[in-house]
Amino acid sequence: MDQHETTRRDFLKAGLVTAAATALGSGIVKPVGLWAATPNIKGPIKIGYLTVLSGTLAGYGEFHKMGALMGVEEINAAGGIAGNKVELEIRDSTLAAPACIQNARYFVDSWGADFLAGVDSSGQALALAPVVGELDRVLMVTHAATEKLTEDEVFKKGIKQVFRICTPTYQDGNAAAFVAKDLPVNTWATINPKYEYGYTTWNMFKDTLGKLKPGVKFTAESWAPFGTTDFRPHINTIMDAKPEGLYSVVWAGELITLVKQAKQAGLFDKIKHVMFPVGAAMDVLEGLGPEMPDNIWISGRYFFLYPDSDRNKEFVARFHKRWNHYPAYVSETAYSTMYAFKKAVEAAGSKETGKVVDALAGMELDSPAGHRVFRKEDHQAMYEVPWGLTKADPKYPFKIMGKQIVIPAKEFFNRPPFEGPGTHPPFKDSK
Amino acid sequence: MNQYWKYFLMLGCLGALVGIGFVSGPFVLYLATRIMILCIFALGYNLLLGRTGLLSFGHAAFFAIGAYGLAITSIHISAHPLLGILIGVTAAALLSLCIGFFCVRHTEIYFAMLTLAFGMMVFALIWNLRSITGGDDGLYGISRTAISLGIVNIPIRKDYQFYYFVLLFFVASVFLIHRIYSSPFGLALAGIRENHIRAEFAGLSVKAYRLGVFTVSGAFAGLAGSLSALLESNVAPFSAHWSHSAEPVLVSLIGGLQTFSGPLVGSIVFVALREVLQRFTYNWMFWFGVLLLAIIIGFRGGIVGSISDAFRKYSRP
Amino acid sequence: MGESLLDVRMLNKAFGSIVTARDLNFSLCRGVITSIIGPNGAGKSTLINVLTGLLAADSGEIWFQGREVTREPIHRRVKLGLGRSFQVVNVFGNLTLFENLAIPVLALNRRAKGMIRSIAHLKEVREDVEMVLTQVGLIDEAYMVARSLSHGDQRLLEVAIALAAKPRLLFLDEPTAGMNPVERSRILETIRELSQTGEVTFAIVEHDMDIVFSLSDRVIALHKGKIIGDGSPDQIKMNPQVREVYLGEEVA
Amino acid sequence: MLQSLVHVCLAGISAGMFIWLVASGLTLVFGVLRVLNFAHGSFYMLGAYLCFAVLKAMGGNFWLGLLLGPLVVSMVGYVMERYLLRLVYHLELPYQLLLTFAMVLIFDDLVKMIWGAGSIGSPAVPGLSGSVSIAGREFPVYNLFIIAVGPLVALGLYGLLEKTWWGRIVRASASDREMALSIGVNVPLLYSGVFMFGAWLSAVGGALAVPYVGLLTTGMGEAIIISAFIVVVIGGLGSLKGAFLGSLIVGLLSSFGTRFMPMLDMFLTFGLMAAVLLWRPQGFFAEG
Repeated sequence: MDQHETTRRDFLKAGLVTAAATALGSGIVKPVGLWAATPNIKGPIKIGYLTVLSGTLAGYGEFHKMGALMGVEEINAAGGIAGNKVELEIRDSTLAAPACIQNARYFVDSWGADFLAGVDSSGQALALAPVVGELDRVLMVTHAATEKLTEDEVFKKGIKQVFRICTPTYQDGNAAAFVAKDLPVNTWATINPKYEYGYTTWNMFKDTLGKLKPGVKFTAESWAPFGTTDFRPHINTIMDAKPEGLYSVVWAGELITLVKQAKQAGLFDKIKHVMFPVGAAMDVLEGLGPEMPDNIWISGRYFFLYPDSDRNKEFVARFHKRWNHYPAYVSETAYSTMYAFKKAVEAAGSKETGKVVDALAGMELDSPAGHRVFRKEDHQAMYEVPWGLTKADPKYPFKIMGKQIVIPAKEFFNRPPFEGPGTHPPFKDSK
Repeated sequence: MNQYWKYFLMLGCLGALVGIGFVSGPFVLYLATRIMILCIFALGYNLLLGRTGLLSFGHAAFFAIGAYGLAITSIHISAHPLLGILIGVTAAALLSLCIGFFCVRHTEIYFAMLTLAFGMMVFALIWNLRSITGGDDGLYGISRTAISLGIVNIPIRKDYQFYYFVLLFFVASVFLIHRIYSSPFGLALAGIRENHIRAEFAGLSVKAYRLGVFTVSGAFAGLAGSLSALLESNVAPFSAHWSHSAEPVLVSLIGGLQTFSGPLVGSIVFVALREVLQRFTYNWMFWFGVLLLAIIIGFRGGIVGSISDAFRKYSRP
Repeated sequence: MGESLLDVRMLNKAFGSIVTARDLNFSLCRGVITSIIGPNGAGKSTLINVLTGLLAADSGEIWFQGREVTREPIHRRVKLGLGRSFQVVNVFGNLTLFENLAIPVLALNRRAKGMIRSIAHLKEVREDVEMVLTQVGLIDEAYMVARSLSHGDQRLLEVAIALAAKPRLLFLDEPTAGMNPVERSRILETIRELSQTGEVTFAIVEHDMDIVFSLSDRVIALHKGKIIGDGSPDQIKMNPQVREVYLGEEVA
Repeated sequence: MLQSLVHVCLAGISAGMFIWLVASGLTLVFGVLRVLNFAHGSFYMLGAYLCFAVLKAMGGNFWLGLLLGPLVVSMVGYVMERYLLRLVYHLELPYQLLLTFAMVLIFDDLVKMIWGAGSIGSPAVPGLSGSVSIAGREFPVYNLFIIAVGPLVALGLYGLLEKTWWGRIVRASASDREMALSIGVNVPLLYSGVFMFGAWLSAVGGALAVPYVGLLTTGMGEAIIISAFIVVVIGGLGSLKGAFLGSLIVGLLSSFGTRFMPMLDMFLTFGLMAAVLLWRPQGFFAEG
């Protein structure tokens, strides 16, 4: 059976039920409490979601969809946002900027969206930022990680409608360096994606690690173009350089391929310390299963076993029951986005963009991934995601994080104004 | 009689286009602007494909150069949109002249493959020259500043203002390309398509004409690229990818290769179809493919070609 | 003989082991209708292809009106006045007759190169086209699509396209092939008339010996890439070598 | 340094053989049908997915999947040739390309509808999963297997085309369609046969690529088809010998390029393609 159809139909069903419930409820139950005082929120709250649903990375879109749908269903079942039903529409925005912009404009100008969320590629996020500024709608980015979005577009150019709920490249570059500084490794090499994400994270890793551990050397770089299916030539480059540590932000399906091919080449026997900043993504862990070697450093934008809180455990249990999957990081960020909108609208007492922006800036959100704070200056959510060493666990058919290291967000997130001394880690006040 | 109808139809279309700017919501305006830009791209392209019979997979490169030309001008030199467009179009024309010089030695599949190779080399360059092009992030935040003409400043920032700005270029392009079709140059191109050996023996330098039309269509691709950079406020390397070159091919074939207005109708169908399909299904690619098959097999002369054939058949007996 | 138009010196052309021109030397003179004959595979069509530029010569020189054109591209030879028609119908099938002829007329007309002015507004072009159409008797079909003409009319159009390029020397490759007697006499009449004006000189490849001997002033017989006979029709009829390899076959 | 060179070569050869498996069918189809089939990459993807589906259904036997999956794909190829391509042979090049392009869209979404959008990890092939040490570095046995399979396919094709009656017919129609018709060859049947065989080859390529790449994704066909196009062009459109050597060159070029000229990557292969088209359009290896 086609997965889209089921989810879409389920979603429609859920929508109809909640619509009926609100229609009935409004006659019988009087709005109480906070919402009674907010008559200026009218009609359904419409959220337009932009993600990739075709091509090689369409699986990410599916994970976005699961999280977002579940969030909306829960919120609607509990009475919606400020008593209003939430409507969600998801559109295939591919990985290209024009499709993303067209969909955003459709959502706002034609469908009447109050909020926008999603966005997978950094290029899309950067292209979309000025557009949402013009459209004057809040955009919550749930996947694209480029630090330029929050540092340049939000902080420097003042596009205040843009927020980001997932960790940016700081997690991949800076936090990795904090983990790497305590490893007995003096020479590092990389196989990184041949695009901005790869260049940026590797530079961040080099800068921060260079400051944390002077004398460490970076001996080889091999850049893999988007869509690489044969990493053997890159693995050769790295093995010729004989580094002690390997760092790679290759992600999604390509990481599965890289790990399998590196294993066949005996790379993990020769290089003892390997870091995959996006290795804790569910598609990678599930795709590799037992083939993921032990004792690899992995991280992500969220890992379903962290934090060990009731909120998270319940979320994971419900998600697993609903979709028969463990939540991927984009599922969590999409899910929490719905709650972030709910909290902000209810706090603002309005769904007007200006007021919601004010409510969101500086807002704290208790989410499955833990306690998030949307930093006022750059609208970046501050929260922790662990780095951990892979190990097998009989409870799961894939590797999970064994030993974990959690670095506080304020220690490795770049700080405003993002230029000059004291804006890049390590910070003096944190030791 | 026929002529009057044509003028009437043209005036009606023009009136409708002007009217859209007054009455439409912003999304329709945006789509209409996009369709007009695609029209410029496809009309120019069809000079090459439909008129001269050459299939190029490299025109995305010229589109991208036009867009990057405008973006780089606007970031580093001057945000004057007309200057950006001028530089974008000139750059695209020069590049197509250079690439065309090599490509017009061949025809058919060899020409298609050669343009594919050169186009992808441009794509690789754009992807790798990060300091100039911004790599895969592209260049973003291109602003639509007012056009200053000495004393008056014409704003194009708002959607409807920009719509009229593009409409102006659209009408000019349609007019220009229509003139090219009925000009000696245009006739020579048709002759080359029909029979290039005969054309050579009629005294035409076939290579020179092919290079000429390649450059002209490259310039129009560049114009479309510049306008699209202004519309979307960004430019990304995928605009140079070969799959983007397939867009004007699709549009021309949908509308009809051998007709002047084919690309116009094709652009509308292409953009509208995708937009409408997306409202009903996540599997829009599947249905788009099916409809394409139906058009290729059912309407061999494209939509315009088939309709006018049918009309002719109907009216004759 | 009159002034020489085309001079061929030591021309060679071969495809692998098949020689189609070996050390050919000859001249074609103004006002002299020359026929080139020879059995199938004698190299007649190849010779025209080399002389007009469709094929490159292996060695040797081609001079036209005192200019070497051996390496000139086709279109430049055409502009110098070296035209041809083809053995099979070779017209612009989907264009009207008017357009078919406008293409060569425009190619010659410097002022008619533009991209902006409509053809309909170029008066001198229309006059030239109409003149040629009248010459070949196709003026009434001017706005028909070439494909829809009868075979014979398409052959006429073929010659007309070549004429419209204002050639000084025109090669006709089997101009009467596939024509009915009426069409045939019309095209022969046209050739004679034009030849008499002295503006166009004809060189004809033809299989029909009646036509060859009635039309030509001079006949060149080719065999295996070599000239085996050259002279007036009567001389050729008497030439023993020609009789042996060519006429002999036919008689037998 | 020796170790490095040996492994760069090995990586290049194995990459080349993966491309060859796809390019061989593309070349064959182009040589006979004169149609450049964009959907050839879709057959590669379908081969991979169907092999995987059989493997799942039949208890994990890869070889059974390799046998059955591509057979199903060749049936798909038959349907496509018989009921769609045949309608456009007489049309111009753009129509043919567009038809196969539309098929790419359809196949991509069909695969997504049937198997879901996410990438699927695939298991290694039992018996070929280990590595052997060559010049002091591990090299996968599976890739050695592929390096052997490539030339075997080439030999098989050579034998088929040069030594069998069927092959002579194919070659005759490739060089002269009219002639083939006039000597009474059943051209429609021949076209269907060649197209099915090409689809089968591509599907085998897809099925064989999966254990090495390690996963299946929708859209996996698009990446390979462009490499295959490059190879077919470098080899001289329609020449199998050229395509085989072209595959080796492209594989080695990308391997050496990655190792020694990393910033050039795509530029190198497309540059080579343009150079061949400009100076030797009949292909690198054509005689004369």
